[in-house]
Amino acid sequence: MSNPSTIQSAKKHQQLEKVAIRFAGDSGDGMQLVGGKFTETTAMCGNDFSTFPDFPAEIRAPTGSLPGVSGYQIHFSSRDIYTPGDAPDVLVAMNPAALKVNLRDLPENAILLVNQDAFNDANLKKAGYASNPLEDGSLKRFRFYPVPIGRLNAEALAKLGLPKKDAERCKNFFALGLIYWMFDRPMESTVTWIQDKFKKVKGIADANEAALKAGFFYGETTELIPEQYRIPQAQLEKGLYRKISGNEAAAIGFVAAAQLAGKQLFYGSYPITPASDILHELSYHKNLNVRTFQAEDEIAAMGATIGAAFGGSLALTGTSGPGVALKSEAIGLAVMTELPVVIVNVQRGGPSTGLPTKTEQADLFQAMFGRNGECPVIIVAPATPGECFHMAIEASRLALKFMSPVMYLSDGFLANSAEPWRMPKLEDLPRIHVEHPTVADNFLPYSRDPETLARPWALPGTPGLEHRIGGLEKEDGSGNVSYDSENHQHMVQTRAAKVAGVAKFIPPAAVAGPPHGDLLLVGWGGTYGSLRAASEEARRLGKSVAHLHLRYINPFPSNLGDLLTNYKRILVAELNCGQLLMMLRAKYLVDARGFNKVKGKPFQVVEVLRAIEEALL
Amino acid sequence: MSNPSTIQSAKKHQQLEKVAIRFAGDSGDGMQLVGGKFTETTAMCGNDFSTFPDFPAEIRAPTGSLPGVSGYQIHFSSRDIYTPGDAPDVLVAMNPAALKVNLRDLPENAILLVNQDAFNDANLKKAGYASNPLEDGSLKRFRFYPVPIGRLNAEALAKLGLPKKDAERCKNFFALGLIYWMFDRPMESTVTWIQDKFKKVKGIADANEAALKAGFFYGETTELIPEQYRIPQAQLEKGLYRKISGNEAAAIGFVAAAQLAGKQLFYGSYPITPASDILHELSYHKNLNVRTFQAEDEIAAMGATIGAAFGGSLALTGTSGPGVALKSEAIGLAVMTELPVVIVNVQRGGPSTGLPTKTEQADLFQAMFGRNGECPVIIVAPATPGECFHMAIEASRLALKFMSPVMYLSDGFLANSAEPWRMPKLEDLPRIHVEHPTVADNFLPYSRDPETLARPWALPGTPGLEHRIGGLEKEDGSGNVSYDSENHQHMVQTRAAKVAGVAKFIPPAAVAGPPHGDLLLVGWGGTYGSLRAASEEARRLGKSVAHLHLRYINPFPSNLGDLLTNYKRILVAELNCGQLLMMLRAKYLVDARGFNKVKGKPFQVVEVLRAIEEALL
Amino acid sequence: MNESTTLTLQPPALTKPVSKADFVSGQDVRWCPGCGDYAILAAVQKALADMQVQRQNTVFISGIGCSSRFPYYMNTYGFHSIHGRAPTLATGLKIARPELSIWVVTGDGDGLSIGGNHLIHTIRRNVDIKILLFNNQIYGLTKGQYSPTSEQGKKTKSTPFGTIDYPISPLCVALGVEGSFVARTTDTDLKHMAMVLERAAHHKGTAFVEIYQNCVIFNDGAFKGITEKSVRPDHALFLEHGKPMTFGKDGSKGIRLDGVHPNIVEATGKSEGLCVHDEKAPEPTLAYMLSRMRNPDYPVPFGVFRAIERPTYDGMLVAQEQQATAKMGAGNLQNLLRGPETWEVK
Amino acid sequence: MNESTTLTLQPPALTKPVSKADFVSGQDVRWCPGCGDYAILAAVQKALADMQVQRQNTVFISGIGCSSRFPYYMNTYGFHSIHGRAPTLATGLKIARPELSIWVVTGDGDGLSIGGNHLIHTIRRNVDIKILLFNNQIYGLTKGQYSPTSEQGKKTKSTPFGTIDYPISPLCVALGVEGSFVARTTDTDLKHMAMVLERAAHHKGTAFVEIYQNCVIFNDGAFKGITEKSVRPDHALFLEHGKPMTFGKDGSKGIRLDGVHPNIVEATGKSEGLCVHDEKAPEPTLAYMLSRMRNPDYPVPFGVFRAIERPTYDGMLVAQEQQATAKMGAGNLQNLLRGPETWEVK
Ligand SMILES: Cc1ncc(C[n+]2csc(CCOP(=O)(O)OP(=O)(O)O)c2C)c(N)n1
Ligand SMILES: Cc1ncc(C[n+]2csc(CCOP(=O)(O)OP(=O)(O)O)c2C)c(N)n1
Ligand code: SF4
Ligand code: SF4
Ligand SMILES: [Mg+2]
Ligand SMILES: [Mg+2]
Repeated sequence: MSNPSTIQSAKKHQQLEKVAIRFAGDSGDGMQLVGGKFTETTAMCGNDFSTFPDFPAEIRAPTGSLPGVSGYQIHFSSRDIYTPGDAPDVLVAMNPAALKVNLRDLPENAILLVNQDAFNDANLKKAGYASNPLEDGSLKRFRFYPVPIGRLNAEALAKLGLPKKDAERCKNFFALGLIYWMFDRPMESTVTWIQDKFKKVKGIADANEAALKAGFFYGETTELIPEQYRIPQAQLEKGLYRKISGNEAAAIGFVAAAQLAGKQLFYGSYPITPASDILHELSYHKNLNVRTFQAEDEIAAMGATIGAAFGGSLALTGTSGPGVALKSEAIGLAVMTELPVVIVNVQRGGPSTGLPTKTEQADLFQAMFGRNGECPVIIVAPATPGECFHMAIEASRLALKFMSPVMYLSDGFLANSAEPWRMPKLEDLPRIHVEHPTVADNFLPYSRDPETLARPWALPGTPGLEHRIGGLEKEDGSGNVSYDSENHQHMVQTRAAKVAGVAKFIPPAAVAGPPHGDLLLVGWGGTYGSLRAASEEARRLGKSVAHLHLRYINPFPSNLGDLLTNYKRILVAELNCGQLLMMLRAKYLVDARGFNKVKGKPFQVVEVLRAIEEALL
Repeated sequence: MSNPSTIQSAKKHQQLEKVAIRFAGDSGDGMQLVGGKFTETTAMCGNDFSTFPDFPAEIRAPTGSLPGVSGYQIHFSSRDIYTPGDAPDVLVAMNPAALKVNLRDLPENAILLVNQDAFNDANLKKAGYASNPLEDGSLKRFRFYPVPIGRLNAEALAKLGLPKKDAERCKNFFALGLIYWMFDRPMESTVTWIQDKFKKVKGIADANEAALKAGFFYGETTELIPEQYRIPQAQLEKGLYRKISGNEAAAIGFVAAAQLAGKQLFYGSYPITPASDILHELSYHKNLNVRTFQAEDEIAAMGATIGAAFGGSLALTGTSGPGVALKSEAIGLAVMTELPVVIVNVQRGGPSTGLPTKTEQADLFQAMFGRNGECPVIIVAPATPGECFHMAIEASRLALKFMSPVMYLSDGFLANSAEPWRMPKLEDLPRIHVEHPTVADNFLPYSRDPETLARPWALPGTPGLEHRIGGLEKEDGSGNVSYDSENHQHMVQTRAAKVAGVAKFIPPAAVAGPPHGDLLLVGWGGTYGSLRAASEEARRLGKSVAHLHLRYINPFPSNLGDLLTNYKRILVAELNCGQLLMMLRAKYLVDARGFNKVKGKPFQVVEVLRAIEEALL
Repeated sequence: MNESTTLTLQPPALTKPVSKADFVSGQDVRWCPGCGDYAILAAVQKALADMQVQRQNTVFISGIGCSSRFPYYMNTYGFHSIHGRAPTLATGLKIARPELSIWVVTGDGDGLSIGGNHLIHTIRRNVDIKILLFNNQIYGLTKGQYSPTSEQGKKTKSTPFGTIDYPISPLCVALGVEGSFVARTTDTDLKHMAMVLERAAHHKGTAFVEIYQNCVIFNDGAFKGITEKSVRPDHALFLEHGKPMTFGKDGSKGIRLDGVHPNIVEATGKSEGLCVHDEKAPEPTLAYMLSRMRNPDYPVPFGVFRAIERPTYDGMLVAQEQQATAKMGAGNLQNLLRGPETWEVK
Repeated sequence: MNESTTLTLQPPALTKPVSKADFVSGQDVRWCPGCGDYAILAAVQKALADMQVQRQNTVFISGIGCSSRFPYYMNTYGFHSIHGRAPTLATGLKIARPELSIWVVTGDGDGLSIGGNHLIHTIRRNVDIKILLFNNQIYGLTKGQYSPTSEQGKKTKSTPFGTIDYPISPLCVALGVEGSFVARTTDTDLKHMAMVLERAAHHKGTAFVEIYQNCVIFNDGAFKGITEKSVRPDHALFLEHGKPMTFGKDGSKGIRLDGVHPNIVEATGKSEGLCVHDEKAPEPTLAYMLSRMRNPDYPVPFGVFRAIERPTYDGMLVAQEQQATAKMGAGNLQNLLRGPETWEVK
């Protein structure tokens, strides 16, 4: 946890362990861009980091308005880091709206850097300020630095003779330059990037570079900002690293899975926030045997995915909660026809359209139960952006091994949050073994592998294996339509047993912390970072608290029931009203309690810590 | 429970308490028709009864084939009756396929009446009989009466000069006549019906009448069938009765609800088995302010229902499980916009297309959890065909009172099963009070009734109340779009609290049987009859068993938790893999066990009884 | 049969006149600066005011997309529903409340991709609602994937190598299911938009209007080559009922038929032999032909392609209800409960 | 670009010839006796045998409905999917396996009601699949509700007072989205069916075929007035490419155009001035006009309305993939993992 007090009494080149910076401005102000650049530089400097963008649902709400504010937070450290930071230690606010929206997150004594030129009457009004906060003393509890960024930037670029509007657009780089100076970071890689990016319009490239440097030199030369900080390199595991977000990691994870299985990757999808980036990413990889299909809707995407699975592809679809709702009938068909498909749900705030750009974990019930009839699917959930890669391979492995749909529950936080990722070596990745029958003798499309209960995956094109499947109940073995009541019971049980049997082929659940103790903190999916940080902190404070994070939710790891008995209390923390909680209580009959938050935001470490403390009372 | 032994040593006019008769034949043989006629006559004779048709998924599978067999069972009695009977005491089999399909249900010593003329080589082959069962001695364990119905019927009609094919079509009435004789029933009402139904083709009317009478007289004159039985009148509550099936009762229940609320009834639906009959029934009632809309699909039906609710109708949609899957995104919209809609799910065998004509209770999870986000709806489930009427009014009342979607879970058994129904007096039905705001001052579309948390239902057309709603998260009070995190948490909790608060406005759960004891048998929905009969039988056998049947599933009645603590063991019987079971275990942390069956068929009383006995071991 | 729409358009004498400002909801408009949606919003508000429409009897229903935020900005009743489903809500509402004036606002993705089926079924049923499809040939709200109207080869977020889908023409689709009112206008021509909106408002039955709309962020200038002042004369054809089809500077060019095939001919001065626009033709073939004309081979037609009268769904529904009630008598709940056959237990 | 379909139609020399019986799956056929589906099944089996199609490379995909049981009876690969979604499965399968020959079987409810959107999007993309729509103008499987093709006023289970929906014409819908192959045939004319099926099979792109199909149980005789031998000459128009449109006994009547409007004229002996069928016309206007001709005003056209060549979706997909690979080189997983920027921790 980064605590503002750590930078309270800073002097020149004070050394810090970690810092969280938030860049906030208008959607058009380029905050995501400079945030990203700062992150890259941070990565090069060898820090561990975690980032999280927070952008508005509107493409570009009216300039200067509250809904138009776009933010980007980066938390970086010389030690392991798990979250983008509860609250910023440094806030850069490019206009009054950005200040207003973000101020409530800002702890006392935090550094507040404001573009004072944007605080004119028009903008103040748009943000709903009655008086100018820069002048009314309301910012006194922060280390507050008003900087005339607009004017300084204009002056710095004056000699370049750019149109005023173009020049003004560079002010984000001025701000970035200032922050670079403040954290003693090199500008080279950003300069290179600027020159490359705008190579076709040299004027713009030079202007952005000039703005960046002007910001840096402003920090260096003026006495306004007294402090400069250094965050030393982190002790990361050796290896080649890249920055990766959850959506990127998922996308390339599925490409890798297909390659590891020697399969074509099919991705059928309909754009939806926050899942669209997976479609965007995959649509590039035409030279990697990836075929993407932007369907007319989610139902078509799911249908096409089933069709591709029937044809022998590693077949994937991706969407968010409302899209899963639409797919649910067809997912039932995939369960009945026992075809290997993976459904990615990048969860967002619900119900209904809800909060499309916000994060939530409230689609677990939908994944488990959101279909007609007894209709079990395998469910996995990656815990960190980087893990999105590995769980993509896991999801694919399970789908192919068990001839079953697999639901892959990511969320808006994982999707957009980024962290350094140590690239795996190709040879360390597990091959996925897939077999297709070719012998016509005694071929039965619903015969079963005794170990996994999977049925054979006979592909169209194979002579002699012509067969027909569908959504009506099937006779075990032959796969013929069957209205027989005993067969129905048998098949319902078989489908359930097949999914339950997955437990034998997944790693057991493991706790971080004491194997027995007062409290077990249980979580799943994208909350890993906060729970991990909070439970470590709790142990540091001497509490007997362990953390169990589930990546496999259906079925549960087989040792889960036993693990739960090792702790006096169980606290299940979720960004929903208690969904995993209910499943655990029902299955293991343990009096687990929930710590739940449904605010469209990740857990803060402090609030989890508080919940742990309360649970221990 | 009717037991074949009760009619074992019958003589002329032996008196029986109850009998179950099954008519079985080819889809084209008119078994549903004669079953229905027998039921009407039974009703006139003052018996209590329960009927259940069992027809094939195909419209008309090839004549004589096993999938083409259609059956109709009636259980009637001089005492209260709860189910259509576990197994028939009398089976009428019109052809080899009908015999083959139904024989496995037939207990030893049951009466087996067979149309021996249909047992020719062609038909035997179609039914997959290697040898003729009428001749190979395999039917010895029954009281087996082969009757040359085909030939006798032809002879009886010979003088009418009908085309052979038409004459042959009357043989179902011959069989009915014979059964009428066997159970000493009057033919008058059936004769009247025949003459009325075929009044345009006198020849056909006379032929059917002649066939009916020929069957009756055949029983009377020949010595072949030695027994005749009488089932005395039942002691039913005084009043005017009609026969009613669950779908009929639901349909007219919703019409009644709309009238009681002074509202138009809107029904938007897309045909699907076994729900279509509700659409058929409602589409007749154009003179009762009912508007039906056959939509292009279930999504459109749901959308239109929401639109009609916005307009001020009592808005209803109906479907089965696959249709609910499609509606689930839009149900979320109804939750978010807090509009009063009722969604009827006449459950059928799943998953996927499953067993469309069979019954099941496996969509409870879907009703509870089958949407994205935290998305609670009210859930009710009628327990008997007649109760489908009253729960329709209840569902409507709750939807209107709480401005909330209500899921109404019927099933294929309730839908098609029929029983005598004492018609309620209009004045006994509860008025439903609905208010619409008209005053523009301080109008807030998301202000709330403090008692119910319902928001006001302001209708388009009202001057000054113009407002806008939608699927994005709304600010409480104003209903404006809000991305505020605290508001989101508040609204998620408010929607949950609203539905939870319904518990204050529904009757407490009540048990039949001892208030404390060894075992509580818990069920919900259409299994009532079997559970009731089995638990009564268990008590008769001296066991300490009570039966609790839930009609309100979300929220649970508020006394439910307490009730559960009054019994040593809890057995939850469901036609699924344990869905209510899971909800009870999770909520009350009781070690309830499940008795589950997923065979597309209702519980048999004997199997429930067996389960009770095992649970008591 | 169904005079409801007309009714709502004629305010009772006592109501005080409404102005454009009355239709402004006061909620902050959240489109990108320069988005074509602003012009359409202003045009609709003005058209409703010009027609003296009653706010309380007017409902705007939309799906999801930038365009679908429209209802929030209209001071009428409004419903921002879910993606693609607005026509279904509108249909249900119209059935329940035929006297309301109902407008659907949708986008090329909302209306033609996920919502295509509802669109065609609503149009074929001739439900008396007005559908405005804002066609910007892109998915705006989800930040720039191609839509069913995007031109082939378009590079977008989801098609970095260019789309391979053939685009759909909204008007062809509407005519494929016999739309009774089919028109096209553009966000750049306020007068023309006003004319088309008023025509749509007065049409009894489904009025389907495609509006070319510029998305400044993800597809800027998509219609520049057609609608910009300088090129408009040569690239746009403005349809007028009963008038020969001419375009170009000073009407220098015209459309002449060769069989069912349109040819471009010189037309200065004389209009003989030119195809005469007939929006009332009972058969939609001419309108279909026009709907297929596109740049660069042809000028793009604007205006009312088709406007025929035929009974509306809601009108027939009410009529059938009245007939049935006249024939069977007013329904009686007790009789309904009684059903076909009863017996008494004493 | 996409020669896969042709390939599967030409068996390699070594394969032994297939007969109609080879296409019979052996599962009990469960349609009502007398149902038109039997004739279509037989015709399809025969046509495939006649073309010496390879069973293992052929897939039949259907939705839900009586018609949709079709795949069970074909001894090929088959998928009986869910209501309305067959085209989506077919599209996914074709994308994954362009070399397969894929047939979709659907009904008027399955294909035009719940599945209308997938149908039009599949057709507009020109995915190389063959779609057979069995039109019996009723919902058979659910026992007799009206469908989108049922005539107005029809009394059905769900419309005891008659429908008020205007029917949809499957072919108009297909042409509204530029179907590249659009045809109609009937279950009562085996020879014509065979011809149309073979044409469809050989078409590269989406082939959309409407087949009039009699439902003996719920809509018996729906097409009797058009297709029965005795009335057929006067009520049906058989289209042939390049031939003037004549019908009636001995071709006594013909179709002549007045503008875009078809007129019926006497035609005995002479065919001048008659409209000549052009299934290859680049613009679908003529086909659209034909698709709107219906009894009693016009004879109902049968045959191939339109058959044009244009690149298929799957063909373009593969081509784009090849071009991209040629340009960027074969992909490399390690490079993919590496992403745009890396740094090393030592
Ligand atoms: C069920 C569902 N799927 C996907 C989305 C994501 N989504 C929102 S708007 C949109 C497309 C918008 O395009 P268009 O209708 O053309 O509107 P525009 O933004 O261009 O005005 C999509 C795909 C959604 N909200 N719901
Ligand atoms: C999601 C869903 N909705 C409804 C149904 C019920 N249903 C099955 S087939 C059918 C319509 C069949 O009509 P059509 O497509 O014309 O086929 P036909 O039986 O006439 O050949 C319907 C409504 C279903 N199976 N699934
Ligand atoms: S993204 Fe495009 S369509 Fe959406 S508001 Fe911005 S300019 Fe308009
Ligand atoms: S109901 Fe009609 S369409 Fe269905 S099988 Fe029977 S005859 Fe054929
Ligand atoms: Mg758009
Ligand atoms: Mg049909």
